[in-house]
Formats: sequence, structure tokens, C-alpha cells
Amino acid sequence: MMLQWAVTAGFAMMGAAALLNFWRLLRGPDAPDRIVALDTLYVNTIALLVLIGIHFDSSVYFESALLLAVVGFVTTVSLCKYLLRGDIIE
Amino acid sequence: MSLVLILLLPIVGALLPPLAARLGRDAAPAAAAALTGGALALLLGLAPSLDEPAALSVPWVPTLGLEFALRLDGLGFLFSLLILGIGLLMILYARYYLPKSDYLGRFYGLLLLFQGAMLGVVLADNLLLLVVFWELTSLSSFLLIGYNIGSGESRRGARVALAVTGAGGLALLAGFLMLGHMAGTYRIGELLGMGETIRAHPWYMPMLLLVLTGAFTKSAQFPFHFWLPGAMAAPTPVSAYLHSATMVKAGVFLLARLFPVLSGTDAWFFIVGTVGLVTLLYAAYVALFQHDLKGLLAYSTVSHLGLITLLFGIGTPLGAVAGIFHVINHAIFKASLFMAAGIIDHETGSRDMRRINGLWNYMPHTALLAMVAAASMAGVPLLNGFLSKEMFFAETVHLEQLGVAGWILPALATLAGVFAVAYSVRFIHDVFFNGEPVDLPKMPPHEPPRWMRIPIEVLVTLCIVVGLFPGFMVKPLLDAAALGVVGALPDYDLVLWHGLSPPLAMSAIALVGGILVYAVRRYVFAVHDRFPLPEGSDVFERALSRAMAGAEILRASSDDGRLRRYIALVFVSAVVLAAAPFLLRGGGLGPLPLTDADPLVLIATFMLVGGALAAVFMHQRRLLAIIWLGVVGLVVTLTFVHFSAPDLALTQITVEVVSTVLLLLALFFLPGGQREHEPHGRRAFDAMLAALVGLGAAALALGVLTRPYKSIAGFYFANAKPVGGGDNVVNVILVDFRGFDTLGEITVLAIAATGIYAMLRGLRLDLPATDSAGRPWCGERHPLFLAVLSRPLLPLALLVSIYLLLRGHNAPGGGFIAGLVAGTALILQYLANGIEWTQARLRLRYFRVAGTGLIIAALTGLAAVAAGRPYLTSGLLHLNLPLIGELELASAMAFDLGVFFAVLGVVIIVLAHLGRLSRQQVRTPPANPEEVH
Amino acid sequence: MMLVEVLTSTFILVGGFFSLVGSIGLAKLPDFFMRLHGPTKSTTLGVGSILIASAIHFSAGDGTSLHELLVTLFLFITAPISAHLLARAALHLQVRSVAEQDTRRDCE
Amino acid sequence: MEALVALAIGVLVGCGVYLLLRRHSFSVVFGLVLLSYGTNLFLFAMGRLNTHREPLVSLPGPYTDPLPQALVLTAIVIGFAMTAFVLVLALRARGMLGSDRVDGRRGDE
Amino acid sequence: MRRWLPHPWMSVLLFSVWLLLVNDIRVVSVIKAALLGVVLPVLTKHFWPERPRLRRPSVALHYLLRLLLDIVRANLGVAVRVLGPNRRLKPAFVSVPLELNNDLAVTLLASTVSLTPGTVSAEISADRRTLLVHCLDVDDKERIIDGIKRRYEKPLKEIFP
Amino acid sequence: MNLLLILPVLLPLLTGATLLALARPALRTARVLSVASATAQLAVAVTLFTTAADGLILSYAVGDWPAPFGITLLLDRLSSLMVLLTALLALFALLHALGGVDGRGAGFHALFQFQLLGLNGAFLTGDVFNLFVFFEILLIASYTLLLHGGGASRTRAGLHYVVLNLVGSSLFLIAVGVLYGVLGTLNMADLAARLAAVPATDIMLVESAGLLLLVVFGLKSALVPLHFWLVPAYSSATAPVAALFAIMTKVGVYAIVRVYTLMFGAALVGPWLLWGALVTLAVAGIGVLASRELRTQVAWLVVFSVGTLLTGVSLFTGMGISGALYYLVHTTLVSGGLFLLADLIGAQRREGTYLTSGEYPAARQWLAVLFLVGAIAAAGLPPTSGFIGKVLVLQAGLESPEVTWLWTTILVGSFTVLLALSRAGSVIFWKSNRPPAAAAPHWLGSVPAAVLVSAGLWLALVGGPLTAYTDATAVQLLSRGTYVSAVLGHVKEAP
Ligand code: NA
Ligand code: NA
Repeated sequence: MMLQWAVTAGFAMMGAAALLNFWRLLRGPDAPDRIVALDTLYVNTIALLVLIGIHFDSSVYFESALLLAVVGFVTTVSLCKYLLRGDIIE
Repeated sequence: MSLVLILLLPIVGALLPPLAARLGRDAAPAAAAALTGGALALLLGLAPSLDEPAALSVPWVPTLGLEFALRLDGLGFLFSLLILGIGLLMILYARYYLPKSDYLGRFYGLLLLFQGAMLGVVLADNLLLLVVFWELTSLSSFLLIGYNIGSGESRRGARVALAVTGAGGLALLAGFLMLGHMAGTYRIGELLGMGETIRAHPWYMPMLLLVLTGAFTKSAQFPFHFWLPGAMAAPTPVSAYLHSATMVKAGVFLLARLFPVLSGTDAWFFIVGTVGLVTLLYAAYVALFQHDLKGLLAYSTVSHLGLITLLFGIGTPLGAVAGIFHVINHAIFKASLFMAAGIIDHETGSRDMRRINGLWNYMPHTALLAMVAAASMAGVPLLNGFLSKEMFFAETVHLEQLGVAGWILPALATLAGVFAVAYSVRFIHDVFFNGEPVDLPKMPPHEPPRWMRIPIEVLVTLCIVVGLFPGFMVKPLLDAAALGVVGALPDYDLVLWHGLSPPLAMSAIALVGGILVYAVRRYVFAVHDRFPLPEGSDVFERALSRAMAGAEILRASSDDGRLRRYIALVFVSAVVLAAAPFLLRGGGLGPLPLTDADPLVLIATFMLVGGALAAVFMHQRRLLAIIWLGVVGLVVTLTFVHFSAPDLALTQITVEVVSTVLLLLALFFLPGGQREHEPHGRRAFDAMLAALVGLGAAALALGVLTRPYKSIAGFYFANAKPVGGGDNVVNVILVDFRGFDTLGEITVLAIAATGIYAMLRGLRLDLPATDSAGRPWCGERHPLFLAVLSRPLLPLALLVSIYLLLRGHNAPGGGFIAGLVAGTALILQYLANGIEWTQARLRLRYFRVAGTGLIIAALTGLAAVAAGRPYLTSGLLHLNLPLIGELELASAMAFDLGVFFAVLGVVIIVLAHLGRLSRQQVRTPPANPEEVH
Repeated sequence: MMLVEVLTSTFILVGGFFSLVGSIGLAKLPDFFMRLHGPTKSTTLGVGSILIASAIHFSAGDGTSLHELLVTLFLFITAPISAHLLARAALHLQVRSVAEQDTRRDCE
Repeated sequence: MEALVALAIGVLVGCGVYLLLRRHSFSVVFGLVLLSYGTNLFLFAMGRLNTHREPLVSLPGPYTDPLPQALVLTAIVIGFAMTAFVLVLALRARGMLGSDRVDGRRGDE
Repeated sequence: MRRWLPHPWMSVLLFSVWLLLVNDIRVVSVIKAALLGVVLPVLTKHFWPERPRLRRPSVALHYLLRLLLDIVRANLGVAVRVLGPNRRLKPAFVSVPLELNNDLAVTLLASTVSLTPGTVSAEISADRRTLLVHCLDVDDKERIIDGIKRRYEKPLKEIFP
Repeated sequence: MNLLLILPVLLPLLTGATLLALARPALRTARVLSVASATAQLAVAVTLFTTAADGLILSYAVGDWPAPFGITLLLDRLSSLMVLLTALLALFALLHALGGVDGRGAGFHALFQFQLLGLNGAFLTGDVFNLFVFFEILLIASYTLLLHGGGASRTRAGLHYVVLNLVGSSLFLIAVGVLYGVLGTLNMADLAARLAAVPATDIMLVESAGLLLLVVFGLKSALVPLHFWLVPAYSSATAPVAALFAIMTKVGVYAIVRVYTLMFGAALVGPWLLWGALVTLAVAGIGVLASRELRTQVAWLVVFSVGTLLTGVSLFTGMGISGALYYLVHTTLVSGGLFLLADLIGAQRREGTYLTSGEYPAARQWLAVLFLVGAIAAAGLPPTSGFIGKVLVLQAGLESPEVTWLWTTILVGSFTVLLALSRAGSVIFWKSNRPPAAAAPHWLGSVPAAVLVSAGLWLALVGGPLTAYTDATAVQLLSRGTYVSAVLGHVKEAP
């Protein structure tokens, strides 16, 4: 019961966080702002996935979270590399 | 049997002259003559059995009703005789006519081809077979008219001829198809007895028009006559043979052939009669004014064809007999006239009657022959032309259909006779007399070689003999031919003297009037020159070039070469077609209630919609659009997770990352930059179309989602574990139930990689020295922290990849995802350490990896074949090992390993080669786009 | 059992809180470099806490579940890289900053 | 829930179509990516929207329909291959035609 | 030894990570973990040509614990600053002179800085002697520099001499 | 089970994969492998053809999973005809490519094999999603083959071609999705069976999907207004590729025939298809007439032929389908040959394939004869297969209420083609009067062209047996029960 309540609250906070990330994505103003917002969205998604796992008492969501952590940052890295060098693989 | 040979000798034999031509100049004509002579002999051999027409039929395309059916009746015999007889003479003549330099193989080959085709037309007993040969005559005529390569005149003439006769052929085809359908048979022999049924059929009129169009175009009837003068660009033997004696008679042959079926209606009378009459008159008139010798003969031919057509149009049996008779006579005298004209052309180098004068002094022998033939053409008594013309005049007089206006036809016929006499007189006087030649290219002209005259002599002799002894010479032939046309032979006499009768008077008027007209020719010409008639072929040429220009305009206006229009049309089509059933039948949502949305889905949808829209609004700022795509992809991933698709989520995550890297690699070379404003209207249209398509997709989705369905999925749950050996049903579907799809899918990947590699090879692009805002790039290539941390990350990520690969059969994961993860891990090395560094350590031929993966996957399936099971049948191995315990190995897992390697190889091929693109560039100022084109 | 639930719930709330704070920081702080602090710290701890919650939750049933640690491991390796590269990019682009300017450099 | 997903599909498809109609090859690629998101989601939804019914027979049922998932997985991978291909083709067009427009021209409207 | 265990600590890490991944310790898992722990570093050894030696594992462990603690502290600090009025914050760039001569150590330091109180490593100088750090709220730059050097650089120097 | 049935898929797959795994093999090796594979495929195709000619419908359950759960390959008269046609065309196109085209870019032979894989798979599969996969295979292979040899016009055409086809693929997925979402299966026979029982409340969804498929297949077969990609693409591809592409549009036609005879029936698409086909004829006629370049003209001829044969198909009668299939065989081989021929001509004159006077091609007589045969076949003049095919369609049209439009369009269209081709031929062979600088073409280039173009003649000669075969094919297609029971007859119910 308590757990369900906490999970719901967790969902609410993660949802709010996602919306805030979205807002930053819209606002910018610069590309790095948006990239950092996207990166944060990735991380929040990881948390959300774990939360969903707890919610359903299921571990099938775990790999998604793990994979986001393993490969997600490659997006951020390549976006930044683009801003820095244009040529991301050189 | 000999019937087939008559046809096949020239057709198959057409190959012989080109081959024989290598043996010497005489070889080709000799071969052609031998073949024609052989066919002629066979034909004559069949003459005694005409009462019992020889026939044969071999099925060809039964579905179509097309059969190789031949039948030799009197009409066919007569025409075959003309074709082969005159053909033989023409082969002889042409041997001397054609320039020494000519390669005769082609000419004689085509001539034989034509001859065979023409024989086919007259012998065919199947409507469709007749069309086959009919079009073949058009084609061979086209090729023969164009014989003089390089001459614009012959090229144009050939094309106009082909266009007109080809179009007629199409009409004829349509008409015949209708006729065959109406009769229920395409067999001409059967058809001939069904005249009444056919004439009463509602399709009679359109069918008649189509068939007549075919006949009229071929026989150069007004208004389709104009191709024939143009066809005079052909070598004279061709003009003589095809365009006067034989091919142009195919039209009137058709009128004769189908006379029992089609004639006897008012429509027939008025259409055929009128066309014939107009042609007769018009062409006779125009012929007078031709300065070209062959032009005169050509219009004269048209006019005579009109006469014959008119005779068939009149519709009486006697008219038909007269028509057939005139076919014979015209063929004889006109062929000889053309040959004479050819000799003149050959000897003087000109055909212009204004320059050719007084040839009587140079070639009296030829002149005499030509004069006899011309007299026959004019209808001078004692010659064959007179006889049939008399019959024609008689028919016009006895005609009853026109009632009180009955005098019109004889009057017009006489008028045509006047012109015919006039141009005949001109042919004689203007060429052989009328003073001395003017500026002839060859001077002085000589008599032609002996063998060149012989064909004319033969024909002119025929003119006289037939003229003098018609009953003896042609009556049996004519009777036999007419029998098939009119059923019961009318009572007629072929004698020279019918007594003083209106026809004789008309002949006399024509002769006297014609001479008079020629006498006052200067005035007549002056009047004519004041009112020039439009040249049909010019009109046609102009129309054709206008049509081509119009076609180009139409094509260009429908196709602006822009992708936008193409895509829009696809979507418009999709919207229209997909909406049609709903509009026609009504209907919408199904019975199932919508489930409640939880707030998370609401937020996700909000972000998805917002992200997509933001990508659209910011699409010109490409980097931002890429970021927005990342957002959308992430939310899509979440959607997959939320709706119970962990495998999809895993795939989506990695594909998302790899795609971003890909887009950024491309973005370097395509940075965009300046914002462009497209016209408001265009954007509004696009937005509307986009909205419609989106709406359609949403509606379809909702329509399905609110309906229950019964899927085949139960089978998969039941069999995944016991037979497939895996808990993860999606994976078992991918590698087992529908492993074939997956095999195809990794093939797609491999092909894409091959293609990308091929496209990138040698590609040169400008390297942007600054970013799109004009800032120079940062100097450091490989940020330290990234490089350092990429080292431990590689084995870690590979570990995760292996983990996902091994568990895929039982839990979310599998070859695809694992391959993508491993690929991403390697990409990170490229990103962090650069190509050289990475390549030096990754000693892999990527294509080998991808290809091997593909082979592994494909061969795994073959193992089952070796065991006698269908391809890709999965095997399951239960192992009970010490320490490890029970282990279950499915061969599908080997398949998955293949998938893993294929995906890994492809990802690396694509990204590494794309990354390397910047290294094959030189930093030079942008190339001038004009040079690139 | 109760303890597990309390612990799990607590960690969930803590995690949610820090994640939210990180995102608030991202949304609210006035310049890019300051905004960067939000996600790099708060989110890692946010995710970390929720992962701990998960580990506790799933270990409470049959056997231990520690694979959540892995997510943390990867995040701790990767998050600083992201932050660093982002900062570098921003420096390179000379993104507006309210920080003292004296020591700012562009990458060479 | 169904309405929301349908909305998402519609918007993705619509946005994809709009971008496909742009002139620059990069926008067209964006359009293709969005369109394939839309179609993938569409295809996915055809197995109906079930929460927490992963088709893993190790879990207790009921399960969602696994077949569309397998199809979508195939479609995602093929879509990736195609995106990569078009991108490289766009690069090639840039090199060959001297323009980053799908029609290889610039300027005239 | 070097050939088969190029990065022994990495092997240990991989071994544990595998066990964590499979989330059990059955015999078969352990065998696989050991196998992968050996094979993967060998397979990828070219990608990690440097052989950083971990000298004092105890210090490393201590460092890790401190890091975790600092992360918690940092988060609390950042939370307060973020939620409070942002105007009062005094952000600044601080250059931290470095004495580490090992790339891995420098990187770990930078990562640590990024994960801990109000600081983000923004840039490392080309000679790897100066780390530019962005601080969210600075009263005294020297204290920050000192803190970084004392709390993190010193132990790292011990671990990676 | 009959292993032969999977060989048309396996042979090119393994050949292609091997060529790939060899990582840039020597051209010689690639050639040997490729030709050997193509020859073997022809042999297999002939065997399959003789097997299917008896009227048997053979099915092959890949992975031993019974229909409708696994993927079933299916061999009936239609599919065996298509596979044979593909193998025939491919072998000659490949031989032509050995003349040097294959060396002009990377991976030609691998891609060629993959293209064959896609084609054969598409013809053999009995599963609608698997059809999608094979479509993608043949498309992506064709994308690359199209670009083979480089050049600006190829690139632009390629970009348009690729993007349009990707749009088509999306529509395909949506249609397949709807079908699955309503009917719950992917096997075509099973779909057909379930479609027959679909409740009236759901029918419009299925029909909507069916019509969406028409857009997809129409796009592949270049049905107007979805034809724009074809001419630039085909006219810019290298000759052997363009020749092979002659069968590509037929994949769309095949899919139309298969899907609508089996699943949806004539009523749904008949009228749309008929009018689309007639408009296609008109547009293509204009295109043929407007062409100022031979390869463009031949490409328009391909569109024209699509119009003709879809007209036949749209009637959905035995005669219509039979005629269309006969025409399909004819036009595939002849247009393939014409592409090769155009290449030969272009290589022999400085003016290339532009329809302007200048140099006549070397070996003028020989090429002129081939051109003549190809042209009259394309224009549908006797005594060629084009004529027979056209007349078959015309005859079939007699049963249509729109017979007037149908006949007018086809006949006027033929006339237009005749005009245009007589102009083209006379300009190249008669008007051009300068001797060419180039040497006569290599036999490896010209013999395949000759064989394919002369199909116009030898297909006419075997018109009887071939139409008997297409008649039987049409009968087989129109009795959908046979197909359904051949596939589903031995269903083991799910345990
Ligand atoms: Na004169
Ligand atoms: Na690069």
C-alpha cells in the first residue's frame, strides 16, 4: 500500500521532471541546453523504467534501463562532438 | 502443302538474298527470282483445283482465335498471280535499275518479305492472320520506302506511310476483332456465309467503319491518300510493285474479300462509294499538275484505286467484277509505266517533266512501250484499260440508288475520265516530245539495258493482248476470282465492242475532253497555281511535330521533376483510396470501449506530439531537429515498454543511438544553414495533405483498436517453449517461427551496407571549415576523458552485448539487439579515438563479418535440410551436463548468432565508412555546380 | 517485510525527489553552465536511489537482486563524460554565462 | 489510451509527410524517420495495447500478441538500414549535384 | 600473465558484472563469468594499450566511499541551491592546477569533480596540468581548489603513482 | 518436402553472402560465382516451371511450421512463371554486364544476386509480411544497382526512386498492420479465408487496407500517377541493371494479380485499376512520343506496357489475366532486350542514345534488325508477341462495359508508340550518316540483347502453348479455393 503510494508519487515526480526537461528542450536557447535536456531526459527515463519495474513487480524492464545507461550517453557524446568538431568520427 | 510453300518460299526465303549477296551482285536477285519463280510454279500448279479451294489450318494461338489458316480461292489466286508474276518481273528489272554500289541483299530480302506478306494477306483464311500479314506489308513497305539511307525524303515518306497504314492496320484489327466476335469465328471461309447476321448486328456500323478505315488507308483513299505520293521516294521498282501493283491493292482486295459479308447496305454504298468517287476525282485532278513523273503516276494510282473502290461501293455484282478486272488491268499498265518512269529516271537522272522533254529521239523503244501503257491508262480502246473503264462507266449509268440525281455519277465519272486522259497525254507528250531536254544531269540519255526493258515489254504485251482478246485471256481468271466475291456470277461479256452505248460516249467525251484540257494546260495550270491544295503529307508532318511538341509540353507540365509532387501524389492516392471504402460503406469505430489513459501515457503522448511538431517547426535547424527526433525516439521506446514490448524497447533504444550518430555524420556535410522560406500556399497545401494523411492513419488505427480480433498468436505461445525452446516468444518468432523474415531482414542490412560502401567510394565532398554559424571548429580532436573512459567501456559494453545475445531466446534481447549494442560499443571507440586508432586495433574485414553472419544464419537453416527437414527447421538439444545442469540449446540460437554478426558488421561498415568520408576529402573551395552536371 | 516496503518507498521518494530537483535545476537555473549541475548530480543520485529501491524490492522476494548496481556503474562512468563534453561544447560555442569570465577559454 | 496512441500515430505520420514534402534532402530524411516511427507504432498497435503482458512464457499470462512485435522489430531494423542508405545517398547527391536538395537544384521556385 | 590477463582488475570487474547481470550465482554463471572475464580483456586489449597499475586497493576503496558520500552531500547542496533563489548564486570558473601524470587518474579526478559538490569539469588544458572547473556557487576559489586537491587528487596520486 | 522450392531463394542468398564475405573478391571470382548461380537458378526455375505446369500447387513450410503460423512458400503456375522469367532475364542481363559494366562500381555481383533473391522471394512467398521483406530486399538491392556506375543523373533519379519507394513501404506496413489487426493472420491463404468471413461492420477497414496495397503495388508497377520515379531511374541505370529492372515493375503487377485474385476480389480494385491503367497508357504514350532519347523512350515503353497489362488484369477475367500474363512475359523480355540494345547503340555513336542524327552505330545492319524487331514488338505489331499480347487484352476487353475506352486507349496508344519508334529508328539508322568512330560491339554485349529482343519473335511462335499456360494460370488464379486449400489443407490445429 505504502509502496504503491510511493511509486505513484515517484511517477508523478518523474513525470514532472520529464515535462521540465521538455520545457528546456523547447526553450533552449542554445544547442548545449537542449542536449543537456535530452541527456537528462534519458537519465530520468532510466529512473522511470526502474520505477515501472517496481510498480509491476517485474524485472523485464531492467534491461531497457541498463541499455539506456550503456548506450544512451553515446547520443550526448556524438552531439557534443558535432558541436565541437563537426566531424564526429575522424 | 504447296499452299504453305507458296507463302513460305518468299517469307523464309527473305533471309536468302542477304546471305547470297556475298557471292556477288547477281546472287541476290537470282535467289529472289528462283524463290519467286518456284512459288509461281506452285501457284500455277494449283490452278486446276480452284473449284475446290485448297485450304489448310494449323492452330497458332487458339485462345485468341488466331490460326495459321490459308485458303486459295479464285480471288486469292488472281491476286497471288499478280503478286508473283509482277514480282518476278520486278526482280529482274531492279537488278539493272539499282545502282552498282548498292548492297542488293537487303533490297531483295525486303522485297521477298513483302511478297510473302502480301501473299499472306490474299491467302489468309483467318481474320487475325490477315491482320498479321497486313501489318507486315506495311512494315516491309516502310523499310523499302526508306531504302535510300540518308535521304530525308525517303525517311519522311516511309514514316508517313507507316503511320497511315499502321493506323489503318490498328483500325482493321479492331474491326476484325469485332467482326470475329460478331460471327463467333475468325475463319474467313465460314464468315462469308454469315453476311445477313452480321449486317443485322448492332455492331455492324462501328465494325464497318473500322474495317473500311483499314482498307482505305492501305489503298490510299481520300483523305488518307497523301502517304502514297510520299512513298514515291522509294526506288522505282518498289513504287511499281508495292505502291501501284500490289500492296495498295490490299485495301480493295479486302473490299472484295468481305464484299459478301459487308456490302449490300446503304452505309456501305454511301461510304465506300463516296470515298471512292472523291478519290477518283480529286487524285485525277491533282495528277495532272504533278511535275514529278512518279508523282503523276502516284496520283493516277490513287485515282484508279478510287475508281476500283467506287466500283465495289456501288455494290452490284457487275460492279464488283469490274472492280476486280480493273485491279488486273491497272496492275499491268501501271507497273509498266512505273518501270518506264524508272528507266527515264535511270537514264536522265531526273524525274522532273519540266526538264525531261523529247526523249522520243533518244529512247524510242522505251517511249513506244510507255506510250502504249499510258494509252491503256487513259482508257484508249483496244487496250486493257479501256475494257474495265467501260464497265465502270456502264455501272455508273445503270445505278439506281441515286434516283433522280442519277446523272451526277456518270457525269463525275466522265469528268474523272477527262482528267485521266489529260494526265496520260501529259505523260506522253511532256516526256517524249515537247522540245529538247533542259539541264538533264545525264545527257544524252540512252536506251536502257536489254534486260531492263523485257519486263515492260511483257507487261505492255499483256495490255494489248488482254485489250484485244479479253474473253480468252482473262475471262476464266476473272470468273474464278469473282465467284468468291459475288457468289453467283452476273451475266457479262468481255468483248471489245458493246455497240454504241452511253459508256462508249462517255469514253469518247473523256478522250476528247482530256486532250482538250491538256491542250489548254497553260491556263489550267495557272488557275491551279492560284489555288494551291494543301499537301496532305505536309499537314501530316506538321501535325506530327505539333503532337510531339504537345506531348513534350504535356509531359513537362505533369512532371516538374520534383520529388515533392511525386510524393504528394502518392499520398493523395493513398488518402483517396483508403478513404473510399469508408465513404462508400460508412462505418467508423468498432464496438470496444476505449480504455482509460493514465497520466504517464498522457505525458508521453504530449511529449511525442510536441517533439514531432517541434522537429517539423525546427527542421531547418537540423541539429535541433536531430535532437527532437531523439526525444521522439525515446518516447517511442517508452511506449514499447509500457505496452509490453521489451524487445522492441531494447531495439529502439540502440537503433535510436546509432541513427543519431548516423545523422550527425551526415550533418557535417549537409549543415544546411540559411533558412529558406517557401511560398505560403505550398506550405499550406503540404500541411493540409499531411494533416489528412495523419488523420487517416489515426482513424485506421482507432478503427482497428476498437475492434476485437482473433489472432494466430496462440500457436506461438503453445509452441515457443516445447518446440522452439525459448521463453521469449518474440525472439522465437524472430529466429524460428518467422526466421525466414529475419534472414531477409539481415540481408537487407547487408545489402544496405554494400550499397552505402559503394556510394561512399570515391565520393568527394566539401569539408566545412566552420560550423553553420561561421565559427571555426575546436582544435582538439579526441577529448581526453572520453578517450580514457572509452577503454574500460568497451569490454563492459561487449559483456552486456553478449549477455543480451545469450539470453535473447528466453528473455528480452537477441542477436539484433546484441549486435547493435556491440556495434555501439565499437562506434564509441571511433568517436573517442578516431578512425586510425580504432582501425589499427580492430583488424576486421567488416564485410567479412557481415557476410559471415549472413552465411551462418543461412547455413543454420540448411542443417535442417541435410536432416531431411524443411529449410530453417529448428533443432533442440537437451544436454545434461555435470556441474552445469540441464542445458537447452536451440539451433535457432546459432541463427541468432548469425544475426548478431550480420548486424554488428553492418553497423560498423556503415558508420566507419561514413566516418572515413571526411578523410578522403581535400579542403578545397566548393566546386562549381555547373561543372558537376 | 514492512521494513522492506518502508525502505523501498523511502528510496523511491528520495530518488524521485532528486530527479525532480535535477530537472528543476535544468529548467530554472539562469545559464547553461549552472543548468549543467542539475542533471549531473541530482539525476545520478535520483536514479541511484530508485535503483537501490529496486534492489531492495527485488531482493526481498526470492534471492538477491543486485544488477541494479550495474546501471549505477554505467551512469557513474558516463554521466561525467557527458557533462564534460557538454561544458566543452558550450565553452567552444561561447554560450552566455553569468560566471566570472576571466578564466574562460576556448578550446585550442 | 487507444485514442492517445492513435493521436500520436497520426501526428507522427502527418509530421513525417509534411517533412517529406520539403525540398532539402535532410528534411526528407527527417520525414522518413518520423514516418517510420509512425508506421512502426501503427503496426505495433495492431497487436492491441496491453500493459504489462510481456509475451514471455516464463511469466504468468495473459500475454499480449507477440507477432506484431516481431514484425515491428523487423521494420525498425529495415527502417534503420533505409535511413542510413538515404542519408548516404543524400550525401552523394550533395557531391554529385552540388546541392543538398532532393531535386538537385537551387534557386528557382 | 600479461598476455592472458592484460587488465586483471578489469577481469575482476567483468566477472562481477556478469554475475550481476545474470543476477544469480549458479555454477554455470560463475564459469561463464570467469570465461568472459578472461576472454573479453584479451579480445579488447589493443584498445587499452596503457596498463594502469592499481597500487593501493585500500586507498581506492576509501576513495570510493568518500566519493559516494560526497555525491550525497553534493546532491543535497545542489538541491538547496536549485530550489532556493538562484540569483544569489555566484557561479565561477576555477582553474585547478594538477600534479597527476596519469591520464586515467586525471580522468578519474575530472569525473569525481563532476560528480561532487557544485563542480563540473569543463576543460583540461593541453598539457594536462590545469583543470578548468565550473562551480555553481563560489565564495572562495582557493578553498575549492584546495578541496579538490586534498580530497581527491592526493589519494588518486597514491593509487596511480 | 520439395527442396527445389526454396532454391530460388537460397541460391542467390548464399551466392550474395559468399561474395560479401569474400570482401571485395577478384572480379573474375565474382563473375564465375555469379554466372554459375544464375545458371543454376535458371535450371531450377525450369524444373519448377515444368512441375507447376501440371497444375499442382506446391507449398513449402519454411522451418516446418505449418501455415498459417510459419512462413509458407508457394509454387503455382503464376509464381513459377515469374521465377522462370526472372531467371531468364537475369542470366542474359548478367552476361551483358560481363562486358565490363560489372567492374564500374563495387559489389555489382553481390547486389545482382540479392536482387534476384528479392525477386524470387517475392514471387514465391505466401505470406504478406514476408512479401514486404522481400520487397525491401529487392528494392534496396535495386537502389544500389541503380546507382552503379556513378553519375549525377543516376544520383538524382536514385534519390527520388528510393524516397518514393520508402513511402510505399510505409504504406505497405500500414496496410499489413490493418489486415493483421482485423483478421489476425499474415498468411495470404489464411487471410483470404478469413476475409471471406469478415463481418460487414469490419469490411471497410479491410477494404481500406486492400486499396492502400493498391497504392503500394501501383507505385512498384509505375501505375499513373505513381509512375514518376520510373523513367528517370530506368533511363539512367546501366544497361544490364535497367534490363533486370524490366521485371521490377512486374513485381508490382504480380502482387496485384496475386493479392486481388486471392484475397480481395475484382470488385474492390477493378474499376480503379482499369482507369488507372488506361490513364497510364495515355500518359506513357505521350511520354514515348515526347522522348528525345532512346533510353528514356524505352523506359516510357515499360510504363506503357504496365498500362497494357494492368488493363488486362483489371478485368479479372480468365481472358484478361491470361492476356496480361502473356503480355507480361513478352514485355519483360523485350524491354529488357531493348535496354541492352539501347546501350549497344549508345556505345556505338558519339551522339549516344540521343535521337539526333550524327553517327550511325557500328554494325548498323545487325543493330537495325534488332531494333526493328524490338520496336515492332513494343508497338504491338505483328508478327510479334507484342501483337498477340495486345490482341489478347483487346479481346478480353470486349467483355468490359468500358470496352470503347479500353480499345481506344490501347489502339491509339499503340499508334503513338509506332509513330515514336519509327521516328527513333529512322533517325538513328537512316538519318545518321556519318561513320562511327567506335568498333562493333563485343559479342558478350550483343548476344544477350539479341536473344532478349528476339523474344518478340519466339514468344509469338510459342504463342499457342504459352497462352495455354497463361489460360491455365488464370483459371488457377481465379479459383481461389484451390490455393487456400493447398496452403491450409493440412493445418494442424494449434495444440
Ligand atoms: Na517535259
Ligand atoms: Na568523419
